[in-house]
Amino acid sequence: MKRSPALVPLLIVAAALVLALGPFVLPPFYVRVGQLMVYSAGLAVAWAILGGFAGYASFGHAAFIGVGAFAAGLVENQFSALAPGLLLALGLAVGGGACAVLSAAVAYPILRLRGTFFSIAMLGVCHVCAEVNNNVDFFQGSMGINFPPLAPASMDPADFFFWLYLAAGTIVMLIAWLIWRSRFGAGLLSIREDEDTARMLGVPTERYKRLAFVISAVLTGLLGVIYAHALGYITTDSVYRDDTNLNLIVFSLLGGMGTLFGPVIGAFLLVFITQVILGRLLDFHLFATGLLLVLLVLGAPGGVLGVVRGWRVRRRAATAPAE
Amino acid sequence: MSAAPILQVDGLSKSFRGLRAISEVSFAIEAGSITSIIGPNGAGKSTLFNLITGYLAPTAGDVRFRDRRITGMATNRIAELGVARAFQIARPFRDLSVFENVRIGALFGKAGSRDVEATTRRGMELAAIAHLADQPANTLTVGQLRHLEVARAIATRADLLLADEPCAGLNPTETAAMIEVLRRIRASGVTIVLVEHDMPSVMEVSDRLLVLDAGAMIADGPPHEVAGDPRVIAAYLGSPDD
Amino acid sequence: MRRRDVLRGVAAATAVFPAPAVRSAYAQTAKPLVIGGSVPLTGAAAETGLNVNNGYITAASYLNDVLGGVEIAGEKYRIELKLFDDASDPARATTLIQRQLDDGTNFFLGSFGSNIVLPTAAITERAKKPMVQTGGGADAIFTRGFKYVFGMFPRATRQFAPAAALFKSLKPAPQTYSVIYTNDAFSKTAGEGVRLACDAAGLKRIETYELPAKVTDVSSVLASVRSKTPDILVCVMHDQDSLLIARQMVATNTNVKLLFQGLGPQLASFREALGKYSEGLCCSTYWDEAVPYKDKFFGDAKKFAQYYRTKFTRPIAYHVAGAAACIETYVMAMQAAKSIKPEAVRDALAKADFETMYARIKFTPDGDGDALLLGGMIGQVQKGKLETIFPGEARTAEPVYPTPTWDKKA
Amino acid sequence: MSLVVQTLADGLVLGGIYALAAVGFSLIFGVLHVINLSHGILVLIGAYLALVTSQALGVDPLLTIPAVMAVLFGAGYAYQRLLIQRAVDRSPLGSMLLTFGVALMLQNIMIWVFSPDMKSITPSYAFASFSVAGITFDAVRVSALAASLVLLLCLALLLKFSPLGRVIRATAQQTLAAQLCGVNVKHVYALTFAVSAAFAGAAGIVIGVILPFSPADEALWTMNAFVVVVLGGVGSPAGALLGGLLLGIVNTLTAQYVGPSFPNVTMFLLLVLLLLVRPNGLLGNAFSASR
Repeated sequence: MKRSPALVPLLIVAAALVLALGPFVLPPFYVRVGQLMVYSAGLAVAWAILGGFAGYASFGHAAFIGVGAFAAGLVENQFSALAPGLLLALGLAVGGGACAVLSAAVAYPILRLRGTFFSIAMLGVCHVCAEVNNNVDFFQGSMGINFPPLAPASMDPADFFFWLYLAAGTIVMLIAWLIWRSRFGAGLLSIREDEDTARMLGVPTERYKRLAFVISAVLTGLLGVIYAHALGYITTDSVYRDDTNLNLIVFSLLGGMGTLFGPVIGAFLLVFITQVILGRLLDFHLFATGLLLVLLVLGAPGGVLGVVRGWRVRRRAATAPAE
Repeated sequence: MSAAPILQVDGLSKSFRGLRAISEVSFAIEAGSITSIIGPNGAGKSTLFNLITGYLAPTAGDVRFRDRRITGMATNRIAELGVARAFQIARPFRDLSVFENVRIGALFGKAGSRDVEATTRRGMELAAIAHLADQPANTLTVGQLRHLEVARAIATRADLLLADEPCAGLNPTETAAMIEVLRRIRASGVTIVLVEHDMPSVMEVSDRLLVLDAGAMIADGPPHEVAGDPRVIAAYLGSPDD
Repeated sequence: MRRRDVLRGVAAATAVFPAPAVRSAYAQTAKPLVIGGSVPLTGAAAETGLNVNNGYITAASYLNDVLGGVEIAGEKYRIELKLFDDASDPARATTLIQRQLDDGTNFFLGSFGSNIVLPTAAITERAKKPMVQTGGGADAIFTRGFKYVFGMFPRATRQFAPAAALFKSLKPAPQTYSVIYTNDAFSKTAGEGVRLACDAAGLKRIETYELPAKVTDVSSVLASVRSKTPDILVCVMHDQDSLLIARQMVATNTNVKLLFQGLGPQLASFREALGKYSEGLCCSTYWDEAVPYKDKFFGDAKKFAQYYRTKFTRPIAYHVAGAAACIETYVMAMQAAKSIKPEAVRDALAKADFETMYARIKFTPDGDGDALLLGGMIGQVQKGKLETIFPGEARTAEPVYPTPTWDKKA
Repeated sequence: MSLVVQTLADGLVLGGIYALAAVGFSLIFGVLHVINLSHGILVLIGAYLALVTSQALGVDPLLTIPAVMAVLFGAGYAYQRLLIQRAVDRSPLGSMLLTFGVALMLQNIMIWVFSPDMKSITPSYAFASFSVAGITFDAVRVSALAASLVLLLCLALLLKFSPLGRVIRATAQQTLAAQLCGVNVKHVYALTFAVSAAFAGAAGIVIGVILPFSPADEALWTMNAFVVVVLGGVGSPAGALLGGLLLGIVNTLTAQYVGPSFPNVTMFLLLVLLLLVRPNGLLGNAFSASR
């Protein structure tokens, strides 16, 4: 896991720069698929800060997409006279802030739950948020809410949002990397492995879990704000989606749970499979997603990175049989 | 060995639903010593450790570490003060390598500045597992896991190590190696409190024995004296032909 | 997986050109005319999505296989549908639509659900390709200044005007009403529309009940209705929720003088499930196969329904006709424009005033359906049949008011 | 006053049905420690099977219960042995996701076979009702409740007195000890799953009689079961009954006094709060704790 420390962020930025060329060479469809890939990867990494690093697999992170998006939309519509750039900044601040407040409030009680109890309680949190958002007229969840257009008139919104997602995704990735190699990250890892032992070794587990939860929620919320702008109009159903809740787990599972790059690989792969390969299938993709999930759990619980690691170990064993 | 005690336990009691697991236990541990707590199964040794490390809150009594009251403090705060514990049933971070396991101890543990890499190396060397650094923890043998447990605890730069039966289930060679490790750790300035069953190793390594029976302390003194104490023989060593 | 978001509201237009269909012998040589779009075949909106999908397919295959293609500006064209499942997911729908745009598709049909229709319409609008849709009624779609997006029914807040007009005309005049709606975008907007229209018509509102989007039990609402009984009870919600309410009303003997259910009684399956108890129930009927409109392709609504049944076993619903009318509207606009250039077709759509077996098609300058022509009619179940009681010109029977109590119907 | 009583009565009727719909989920959770997210699908399979057979044979849907239970018993056994057993020893997350994958596949298959439409079963007594002391009950709901209570009682007796029940309880409490005593744990797991599936199917029939259903409803019934189990405690019919009745009453009370669109909010709030306050349910955990 330990390579030259500066290499990873350089790699991330370089990869982002290469991807940024996408809209110049790819047909618009692939730019939109790219949007979804980068957005999903960002969400997957944000999720993994809590779910992969600390082992608290949330089944309700769509709550933060929704809360971020609606908070931003409600406030932006009050200040629609602002310039688009300022409006986005305002939306991000409000959306991120709302998620920070919500997650901080929820964190203390809910992080006392472990394992699947935590997962399901988060699903409950997501549904409570969705229902409140939908049923309290003030939040306009069932009527839907408009988002002012952001893209400059000269730019195709598809390209614009691709770059916006890419910038956001890169930042999320860099934040995740910083956490991964920090003392905080090591602490989260030890929490995932054995929380009681971690605490005994002096890891401030409660504080770390809460911090990871809030960071994860805020990053998810920020991506949700951008997502809502890309759609232009959202109802509760657009953002509080149970398939998002599921996909966030599948991304990590597919790429490699608890790794830094696994969620990204998983998100890229799954979006590519569902949008490009299965996109032309009519009514088959629920089945395909389900099958993929079953095969993953039974056949490759370590995900793509797990399989790769398995190969390496076996090859090493084959080349050094004398030991 | 006349400095202020590093650990002082005063009138410590713990009841589970009215059942007394520990009653009125008091003792003090000198800095730099190796003390063993012995007693028959169910005497309350592990409960005592759990009380000291903050896993359980006592019903009554006080625990002071370096003259600071740590009773009821969160486990991680106690660890930050410099108390570490090695479990009897090793609880490694299974998916991490030996190095990464020990590094967690070095990253956290006692408050204050440190050189993480050096501390990690030192912990592994003291526990004689430096050669296993890159192995995943889930490939180690039981004996190696015990060493890892101790290395990780030492890497916290603790001043007091509470080791729960480090020699249980080990063969004579492994036991000897473990005793050597404990000696080296003590030599590096760490105070050790052991819970141990293996009498020969206890007699060999300890400066002092504390004997618990049914939650109460029944003997305290140098190994040879205690071993001859009739109450201890009755309670713990059993009948002569055992 | 979320609550079903069945939008109601499809309107249709019908033009009274009883021109007989002309079969062509040149079907093989016809050029392809690609019309794309996504439909929700799985996920929350799947149920209605399938009806929309079938409507599109029925119209296209009739025009191709029975009529041998359509003639536009002297050229023969075969309609080639490219439909994909968007799984009721707006993000997925946008990539699917983009893929079709990249592939050179010039004309689009709508998905189902405003939260999907609007993001996809924004893409086609920017590409200056028309979209004719029957699945998005939210006001937001029609207030953004889109020029290329046309809806087959009035925007949500304008849809209840005809019913209020009916209530006003009843003798003896009803004094009070209560409204129940479910909490999804369309029903809620429609509920708002009911309140606006009925209050304006001088009726006194006793109570407003909001149900969750997915209803499982209405005992408590009905208990309240029994203690504060209105003359008219208006329910705006999906078919299955209407059925649940009707069944529980019968079972608990909750009576009102008139039960108006926005959706439900227009379905044969609904009337069968309720049996004799469906007598006297009123509903909006955007379309059924008895509507008197003429159609230059199918002939009339009945013939459309007959043809539909040769292709599908699924019971016909008004969304099927609305969807089919989208394609007919396209073809007639192209014929009027004498062109298949998107801009020209858009201009012809904006000027549309065609009769189809669905309704008379006419759009407002904002692109939504004309509130009078596409606002729907009102039906009442009389002797097991659904009769049209409003507007006057389409009336097949006089309204019955007050309706008998449940125990009298048994 | 009578409104309160009527609301409570409606809640209890609804609650009995919730209890039956949740008891299988509860049993699997208690014995296998698996959160079966395909539970709702099993419920729906029961409803669809009843629809098909009652129409084909022209019998009352409630009479199809034994046949449907038998089919689902077999299917449940195979499902556990062939799929879930392979994931059960890994992380709890793994087995949960496995069942989720199966739920998605089955939901898709249901859409193919039965279309995404709402279906409803209409028995002959669908519109009858009667009043007791001014409280109106509708006959379908009451007969559904009666069927639920009878089935719950049967399951309770089965667990308490039959040899199978004893083995299941023993395995739940002390898996290792049971294994040492010669219990074939895999077989017992599969039997438990089979029993759960059978009761889920029976619940589906009862639900089908009172409510319209469609393939997309599966998530609803899984969530309902989860809330019931959290309310009442894991693994016992009594817990499921308590949880179900509580949920039913909370639902109707919220609908009446807070607003008809709020039962879902209170239901999920209740779920989260209870997980926090009493992770083992109000009755405590009938079997051993789950990590």
